[in-house]
Amino acid sequence: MLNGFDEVFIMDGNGPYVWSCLVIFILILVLNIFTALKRKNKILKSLKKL
Amino acid sequence: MLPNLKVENLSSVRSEKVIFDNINFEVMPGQNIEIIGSNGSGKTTLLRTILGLINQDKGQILWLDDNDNYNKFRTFDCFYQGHQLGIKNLLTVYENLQLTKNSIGMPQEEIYKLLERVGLSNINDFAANLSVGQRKRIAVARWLLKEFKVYLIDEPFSALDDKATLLIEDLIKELNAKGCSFIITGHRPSNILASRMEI
Amino acid sequence: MGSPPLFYKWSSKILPWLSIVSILILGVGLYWGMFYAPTDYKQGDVYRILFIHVPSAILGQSIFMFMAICGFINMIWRAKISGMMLKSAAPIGASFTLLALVTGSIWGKPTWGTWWVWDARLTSTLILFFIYAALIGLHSTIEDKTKADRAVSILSIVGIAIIPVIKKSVDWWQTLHQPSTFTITSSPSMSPDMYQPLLICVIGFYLFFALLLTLNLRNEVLEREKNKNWVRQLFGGLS
Amino acid sequence: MMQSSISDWLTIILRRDLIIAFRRSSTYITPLIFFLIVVTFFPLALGPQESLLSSLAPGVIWIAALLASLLAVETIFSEDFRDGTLDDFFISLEPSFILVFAKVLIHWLITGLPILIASMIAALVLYLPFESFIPMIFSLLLGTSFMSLLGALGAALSLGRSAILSAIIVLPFSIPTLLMGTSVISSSLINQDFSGYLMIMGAMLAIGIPGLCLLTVEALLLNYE
Repeated sequence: MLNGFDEVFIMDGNGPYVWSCLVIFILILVLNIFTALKRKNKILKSLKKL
Repeated sequence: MLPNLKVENLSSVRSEKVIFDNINFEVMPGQNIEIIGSNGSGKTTLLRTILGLINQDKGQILWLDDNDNYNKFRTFDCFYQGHQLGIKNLLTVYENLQLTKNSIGMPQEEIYKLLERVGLSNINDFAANLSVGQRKRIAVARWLLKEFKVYLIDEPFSALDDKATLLIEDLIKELNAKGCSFIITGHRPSNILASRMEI
Repeated sequence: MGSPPLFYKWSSKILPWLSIVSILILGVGLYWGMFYAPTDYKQGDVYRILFIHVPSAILGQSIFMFMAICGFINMIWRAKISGMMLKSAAPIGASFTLLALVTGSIWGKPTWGTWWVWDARLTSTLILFFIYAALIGLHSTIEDKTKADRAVSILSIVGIAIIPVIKKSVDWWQTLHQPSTFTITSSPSMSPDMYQPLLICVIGFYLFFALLLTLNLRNEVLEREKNKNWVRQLFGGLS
Repeated sequence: MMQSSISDWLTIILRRDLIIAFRRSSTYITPLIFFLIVVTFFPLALGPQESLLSSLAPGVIWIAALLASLLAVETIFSEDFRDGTLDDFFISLEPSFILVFAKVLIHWLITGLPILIASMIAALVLYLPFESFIPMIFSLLLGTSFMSLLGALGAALSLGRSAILSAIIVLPFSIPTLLMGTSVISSSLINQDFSGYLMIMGAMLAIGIPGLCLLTVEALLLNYE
């Protein structure tokens, strides 16, 4: 059980590695969602013009 | 005498554009069909759909088989000559005729006879430096290698001088007499005996 | 589900639910894994990367299996929707495989001191990523979309046939050259309260894949059927 | 007389394409030269020490063979597609995947065989010991034929488009061949038994011939829609 903020953050020296993984994971997910939504808007805009 | 080929309300649509719509015709042995249409009107697509190279959207193509009933799958060979004529530039005139599927086991003099018949004398020239008319004569010579029930020829008369046009008309008449039927395409009606069809 | 308009209506109903459930489960799984899972006695806390690395590697492979099945259906029954599924699943599979590669190499740094380890599983994940890139590349070069779908489905069938061969040959290659080194495959001793969060993470990943696939598929359906009248009714009317 | 027409047609196709290939000599020279150039790059780049080169020899020979056999893959179908002879494959009553196999066989004769011959020179140049010449020949024999099959599928998928695309499509799938081929030579270097690897390559080839040819026919038909 990890408790206390510093224990969670530092994780005996390997903290940055774990958190960088989490950040990259969230980054890739958000990237996927963002491209999907951007494409949706582009399609809807072109549909409106039809 | 049953028709060799029956085409029933054939239609094909390509990306929202109607290529051709409910085409119906029958091909009796020895009888010709001429498909007249301007450039890009779907003549070649129609020929290739009949051959089965392209799938149609609606309608069906029925071929007569040995025990006189019709099914979708063709059971006899037919001859197709497209725009590119299937001629290899690196082969000589003689080789272009000899190295094809239909000339298996054919003696040499017979091939020479065929080449004279279509008016080709320069037997050993490479096909690369031949005029379009001469290349068409090689393609026409291939008609006579074997008798086919159905010939599908894409624009046989385009880019031809009068002598070559006469030659092709004679050949078509001769093969009609032997019971072979032709489906040809063109821009304007030619003067062979055929039932015309606009597309 | 088979016809695109049906799919579009059906998916607009389930989309909000799907997004809420997937975010929820993924959040719970990751939070549990990152904070409440016990520290591993051998690797310390760095093993928590496992909660992202293992699910994304599993997903990379199962998305390829999914694409091969769609490709097979597309080849046999020419179902347009399965072709669209194939195209929309490819980028998702590629990004999860990329995620697995990146987290795998980040995991390698603290444990072996090098960013990249030529370990059997990481190498076959890398090859899987190249195959995804080949599929996406092939699809983008062919203009006519239905033809592109059939080309990609042919390639995905070849892919699914050859991936087991690749995995096996990479394993043999691994034993031939470095039989001794510790490989990432033997994951740390999975005590139950480490295993449960991992399971939830995997479920969360699968749900997220379903969400992304639905989003991409809806775009694909709209784009390909944009001059069909059901699309015009849905959207044309608004203009 | 169905049977005779297939074997006659195959011989006609083989004769025709071999005549064309020998008329345009570059078709079988370029893979040969490309293979030898790639092989000579490695000693230039990594230094000519014998110990280093002989340990690298299996990998170098195999990488060069793979790339060289992919070089000429573009020409398998493109010429026939352009001048209309490919249509006969699909119009005739004979099964078209056997005819596609004939084209793959020709590509192998034009590129695979010269590579096999050139690999002897490469083995000499890279100080490969004599007793592993035979395993190398066998592994390249099986490997280059599988590469021709795979290359045919890549060429069919990217017909009329850029040739590089067929290489990018095919290379990830050639990794098992590369691994098996190099392990045949390297295990013959340390005179271990290499028959297992050869058997796997043979099995892949046996499954590949019908499977990949059928898929190549499907890929070719795509270009007719």
